[in-house]
Amino acid sequence: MDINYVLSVVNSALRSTTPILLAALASAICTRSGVFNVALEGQMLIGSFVGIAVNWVTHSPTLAVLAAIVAGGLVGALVGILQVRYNAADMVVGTSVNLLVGALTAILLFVVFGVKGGFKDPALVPLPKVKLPVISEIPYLSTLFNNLSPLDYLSYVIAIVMYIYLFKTVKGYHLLSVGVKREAAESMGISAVKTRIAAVIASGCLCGYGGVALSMGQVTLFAENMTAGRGFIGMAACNLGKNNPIAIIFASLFFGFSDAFAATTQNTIPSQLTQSVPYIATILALIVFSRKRKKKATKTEESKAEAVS
Amino acid sequence: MTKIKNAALHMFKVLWQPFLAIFLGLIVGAIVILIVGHNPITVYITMFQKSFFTLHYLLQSLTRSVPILVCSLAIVASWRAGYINLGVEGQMTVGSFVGTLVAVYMPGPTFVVIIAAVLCGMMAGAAYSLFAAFIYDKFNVSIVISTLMMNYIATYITTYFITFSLRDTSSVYAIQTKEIAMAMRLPRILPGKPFNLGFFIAIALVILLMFVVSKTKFGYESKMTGLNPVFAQYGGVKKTRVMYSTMALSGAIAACAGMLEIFGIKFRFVESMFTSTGYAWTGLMAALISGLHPIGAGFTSIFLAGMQVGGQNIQLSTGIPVQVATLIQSSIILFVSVQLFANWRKKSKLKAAADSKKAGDE
Amino acid sequence: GAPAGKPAEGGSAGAGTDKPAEKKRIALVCDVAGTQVFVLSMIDGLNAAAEKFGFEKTVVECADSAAYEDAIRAVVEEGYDLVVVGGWQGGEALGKIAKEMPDKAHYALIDSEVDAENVKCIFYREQEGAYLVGMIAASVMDKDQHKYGAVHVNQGPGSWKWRYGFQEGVKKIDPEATFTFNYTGSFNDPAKAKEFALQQYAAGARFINAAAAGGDIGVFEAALEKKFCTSGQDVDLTNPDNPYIVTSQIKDTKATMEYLCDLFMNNKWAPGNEEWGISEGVIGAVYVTHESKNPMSEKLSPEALEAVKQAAEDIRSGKLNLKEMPAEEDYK
Amino acid sequence: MKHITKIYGNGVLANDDMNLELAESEILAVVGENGAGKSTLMKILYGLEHPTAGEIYIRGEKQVFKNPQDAMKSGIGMVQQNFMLLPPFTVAENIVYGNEPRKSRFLFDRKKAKAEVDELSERYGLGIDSNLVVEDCPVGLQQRCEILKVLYQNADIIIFDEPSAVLTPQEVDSLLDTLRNLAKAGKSIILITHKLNEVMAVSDRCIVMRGGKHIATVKTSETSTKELSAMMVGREIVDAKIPQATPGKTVLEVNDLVKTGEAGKPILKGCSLHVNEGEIVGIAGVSGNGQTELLHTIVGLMQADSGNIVLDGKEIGGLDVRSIRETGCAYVPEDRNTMGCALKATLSETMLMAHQYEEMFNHKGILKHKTAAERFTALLEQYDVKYSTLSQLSGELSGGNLQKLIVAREMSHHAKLLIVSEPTRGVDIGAMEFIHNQILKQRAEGGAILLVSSDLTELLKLSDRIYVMYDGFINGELKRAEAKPENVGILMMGGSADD
Ligand SMILES: Nc1ncnc2c1ncn2[C@@H]1O[C@H](COP(=O)(O)OP(=O)(O)OP(=O)(O)O)[C@@H](O)[C@H]1O
Ligand SMILES: Nc1ncnc2c1ncn2[C@@H]1O[C@H](COP(=O)(O)OP(=O)(O)OP(=O)(O)O)[C@@H](O)[C@H]1O
Ligand SMILES: [Mg+2]
Ligand SMILES: [Mg+2]
Repeated sequence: MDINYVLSVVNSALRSTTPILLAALASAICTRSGVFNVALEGQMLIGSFVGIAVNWVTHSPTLAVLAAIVAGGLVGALVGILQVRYNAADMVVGTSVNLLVGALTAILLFVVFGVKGGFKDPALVPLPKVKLPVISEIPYLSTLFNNLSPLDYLSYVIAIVMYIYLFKTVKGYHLLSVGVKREAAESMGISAVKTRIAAVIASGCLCGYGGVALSMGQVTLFAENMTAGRGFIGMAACNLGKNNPIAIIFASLFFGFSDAFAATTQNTIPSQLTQSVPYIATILALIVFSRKRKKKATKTEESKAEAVS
Repeated sequence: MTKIKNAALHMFKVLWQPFLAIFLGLIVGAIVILIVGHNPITVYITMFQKSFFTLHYLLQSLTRSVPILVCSLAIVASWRAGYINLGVEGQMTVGSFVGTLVAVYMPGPTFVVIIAAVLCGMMAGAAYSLFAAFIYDKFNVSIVISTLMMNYIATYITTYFITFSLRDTSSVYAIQTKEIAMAMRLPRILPGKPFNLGFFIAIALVILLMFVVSKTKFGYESKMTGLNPVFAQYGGVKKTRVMYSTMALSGAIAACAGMLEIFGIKFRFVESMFTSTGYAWTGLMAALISGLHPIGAGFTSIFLAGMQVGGQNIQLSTGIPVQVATLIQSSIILFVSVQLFANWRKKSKLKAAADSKKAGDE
Repeated sequence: GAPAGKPAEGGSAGAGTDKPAEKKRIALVCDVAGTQVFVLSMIDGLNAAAEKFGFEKTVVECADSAAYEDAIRAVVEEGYDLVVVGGWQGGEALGKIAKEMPDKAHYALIDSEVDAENVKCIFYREQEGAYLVGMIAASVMDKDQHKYGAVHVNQGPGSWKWRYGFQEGVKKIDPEATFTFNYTGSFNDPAKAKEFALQQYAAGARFINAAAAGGDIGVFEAALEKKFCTSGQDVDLTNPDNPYIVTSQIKDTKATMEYLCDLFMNNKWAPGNEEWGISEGVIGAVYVTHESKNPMSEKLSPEALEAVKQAAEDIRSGKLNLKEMPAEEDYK
Repeated sequence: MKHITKIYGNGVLANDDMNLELAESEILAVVGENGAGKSTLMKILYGLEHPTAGEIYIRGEKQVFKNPQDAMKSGIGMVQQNFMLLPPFTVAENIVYGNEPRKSRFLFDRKKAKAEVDELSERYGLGIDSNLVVEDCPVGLQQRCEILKVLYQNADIIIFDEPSAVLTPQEVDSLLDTLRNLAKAGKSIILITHKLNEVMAVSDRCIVMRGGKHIATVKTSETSTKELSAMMVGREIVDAKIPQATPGKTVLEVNDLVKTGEAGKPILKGCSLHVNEGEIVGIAGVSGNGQTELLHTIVGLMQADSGNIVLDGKEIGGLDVRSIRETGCAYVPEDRNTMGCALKATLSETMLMAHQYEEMFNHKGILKHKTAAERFTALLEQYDVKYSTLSQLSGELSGGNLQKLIVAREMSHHAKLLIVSEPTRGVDIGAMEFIHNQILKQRAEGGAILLVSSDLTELLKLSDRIYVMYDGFINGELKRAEAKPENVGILMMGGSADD
């Protein structure tokens, strides 16, 4: 394997990680506020679709990204209201919202664009690619950071901002408190219902962003169900990252890389086996890391606090 | 007379909310149908005719309900004890794969082979589920996540085998195993209709599980573990044993779901036969909507299966895109999930009070 | 029912409506139209035939793998005279039902073969079209480049036909060729397909064959960005906006569908399987066996095209035989 | 508060035309039976519930509290019966919760929070380490944390709802000191309690409630415990005379039990004790000194590292809970809500626990629901538990009734050894008397009883022999005659009996 190829696989993995990272962050903010959100897939898909639709109408990638985020947020609001306000079962809401959005986007594709399956048009404006000032001159690094859109870079910033929000700000503290003990929050006048719905809406926005990073960052088109399970992978990455945005970055990268590198062996190993590698790797990683945490927890009292804050 | 009236009133009280939910779901669907340029009334008439109100389609709905129903039982078995098993799809895949292989390749008298196939299949499903229980027990790996991941693994690995070493090469394209022998297939009830004994086996499983959860010590102990594991342990219930046994039971039932589909309808294991159909997920919704009650799950499964069949069949005379049917189904389910809560609002308030009590006294 | 694009036409044949007895009814049971372009093209064929012969038609798209059996039974139950199943996913179910109810309807299967006397199966030698595409691929390649790639959905017998034909075709012209294949594992993952194409490009591949169903558009996009050549499949996917799609394999399911309707409506129906390839005119490649309204890429020289056309002729005449394929495991 | 009436959604009349006045620097006690409406009245004052009728005036101004925030703004704070703390966060974080000091508008200034909390705890002499994580704090500290939280909100009126129910005697003492200090500092305090000695010790005035009604308001200096309890219950409570115990042969013998917890922290450092037939043996000790762990080791919920436990002549160390229970052991756990029941289980399910193996209820793995229902109905009747149906959820019972149910369940084992932990926590005087009588009855029938209670009065009243636990070992053994609050207190603090 030559080095350029390896770097380009890494580069691919970086790009493919973005939607997963966003879904994982979305999952984390919900889990932290005490909501189990399974509708990530649907929230992403609507973002993918609306991004492309708005892009097609306005020719403005910025507007498209914003619209995708709003659309994701709206689906998030639906999920949040049903699950939090009306206490509907999370798995039921999540599963049916995923189905609903899948069907809705397919129908809209047909109603709006008059096509079935996928929509691609030269009129669609792709997201600009970031040209890093110095790095794009250096041979290997340029391959590594080639062809990444601002959305890719921004997603890491979002993870860091989310970390700061959760653990350093007052609002974040309130969100955590709602997830820890709802009555305590309510006794201090912090509405658990509002906080949780807001968290689910935020997760919708994050997913909308992830979806548009897929449909306008990685490619510039929409295809039915193009999220292809990335929302669920995001849930796993969130779990692997223990709901901590910084750890989630690494968990998502871990998944992205094991997927990308397993695929490079597809010509020697049957593809059905290589495709299962990232899932097996995730389970193994969960085993390794939870074992570590168990040990650590017995060692010091501080680690407990660390696990939460 | 008043008795009848009261009974009717009671029925109304219990049922008006689900019906309202269905009605609202249909209204959402109607809007979409209008948008795509059809008449909602004709579409809905077709949908009902071609799901429950014609013998052929009724049987089709019942046939389709079998794997969904049995999956919902698998969910009930594990979720009642508090173990969030999302891996029914993987367990049914692995279990029925093994069962089919035994049925196809094992020599010997039919009867023996059938028993062996069913047992091996159930054991395989149980074992697959137990792995998740094991890594939860030993390494604290969330069952939700591990079982979810194992769905993908099950699909890929079984596909690997049926694409290569175990493929039935008599078909050019199809990725599938050989067929099981004629004598091993579940007998049909009416000639010319695929409706078969499997449905009655599924009903028997409902009754059996109902008996287990409500009448046996095992059912009692698993429910208590689900409600409060500390309480159960205090009463001498072995938590890990309950976990392993309910997860194994769940996996074994999931394997049955797959095998009923194979021995009753498909007669062989076909690539992605359980992923594309999503039986496990429909079953999950049925189980949750009905509050993890086996009989409720049974009825809800049949209802959801009918909706799928009706949705699929509205294309027959209306030419509506198939996704519209999916949209109608999912909006009905969303409304149902909310409406049922309204019924339980009082209860859940109590629950919240109880939770706060519990939290405070720690 | 109404096929894609023409919803207003549908919705008249309620089960209760009395129809004149002589009006024939034909049903197509297929995969969800959209990702699989050849399904759309089958539906087009049905519509065209219905226009021509004036029969009543319906299309039932199957949302999942279990729906095929239900759908076939439903259309038989509804009294359709001819049931056409498009795609191998429904083959198994069709064979079973045809054996069970031989007198209830006529049966046909497109794109697969099934072991039942009364099912007319039409299947294809896709490898022949893939061979032509392979030759074109090698022709448009710079002389110092020998790496070829392809993105498929699954690694199975279905894609093996394509991969085999493509490799043979390339090697006819470029014996030093090496190949990289990747599989997306999903019919709907253009993003992944694009990443695979980009990786293959980085590994040196300069022609990447797109055969990943809904993923194809992802490969095309990569081609446009990296300026390597690629090809489509099933229908003419060449595109004036993307000059890098130098050709497209043709699997003319529209013609197949029209042929079946024609047989049926003109009372020429006879069961019996048919395997179609280039000689039957339904398999081929754009510019070689099939015309295109889009201009041909400049990279493909007339001489090279002539050689490919000659190969097509050889296949037609039997001089070049691709009917027998080695198993994937045995292929070097 | 004037003419407060509260009718709950389910039709319960919880408060009926209640009046209440509170002066500056005053400690006002509110007493009454379980369900008398004390908590409801306070919840109304704190804005958690809305009165059906009636008004609230603060310093002459009429107030309407929509939520606790409104009440807080008017200077009212409440330490609720159930702590409203966030277990995984530090004391400082908890105290400033809701009014966090900020840096640059959004950021949570944890340093400043700590400084402010330290200053505040200094000022009121509540010595508390603000860096501790709440879930690692003993209950007493958690309560101080709650008090500081109220003080941090600048409350002038502080409501305490049964603050001593979960505290050890030492903690109670320090709580009462705190209350006095707060009053001295100008705060007005409302104290709800079931413990009349606390009323006598700190309050200036006392309000008695019964059935949602105001019964009497008395100056504390002009009344007695006896008078108060008579007013509360509506009849006189006579302290039952406890007959002499006649201990028989040894039922439980624990030898040199050692247990090391997580992180190598020793929990039990060689405990030995024994319990005889027909004898109540008490274990005194400040909670957190290993009592819970000792009991859990005996009943099999925990395994000791070394030492042996003999029950009825059989070694039970290392056996599982069920085998130990079947050898002859029943256990009333200290925490009824987390261990004693499942709040979402029905009453009959809750009652069945640990009986499901018995032949009476179980035939080859199949439960006999009918027998169970009959038996449980009789038992609940006998124990005077107020419930509507057996299929009602346990969480719907009031605390006192739930406690009686659990006691009934465990006593119906007629086990050779009955372990009882905190049997009357948060239970009113009437129910307390009942439970005590049941325990004594069990003793009279020859049962061996091991009693753990943080209520020293209860312990001294019931126990024939008392072991005092300190820091994981038995720091002394006292006979009924020798056991006095003073010497038990010394032993509890780690001193020796000779001091
Ligand atoms: N949320 C509620 N909904 C309905 N009824 C309630 C509710 N809370 C309390 N009650 C009823 O109001 C009455 C008064 O309850 P409250 O909690 O005020 O009693 P209490 O005096 O505090 O009792 P305790 O001494 O046990 O704490 C009880 O009889 C109870 O049945
Ligand atoms: N939300 C509610 N809805 C209906 N009834 C309630 C509700 N909350 C409490 N109750 C009823 O109020 C009664 C008393 O409850 P409460 O929690 O006040 O008990 P308690 O006597 O104060 O016990 P404790 O002193 O242990 O807290 C119970 O019988 C319960 O059924
Ligand atoms: Mg109270
Ligand atoms: Mg109370």
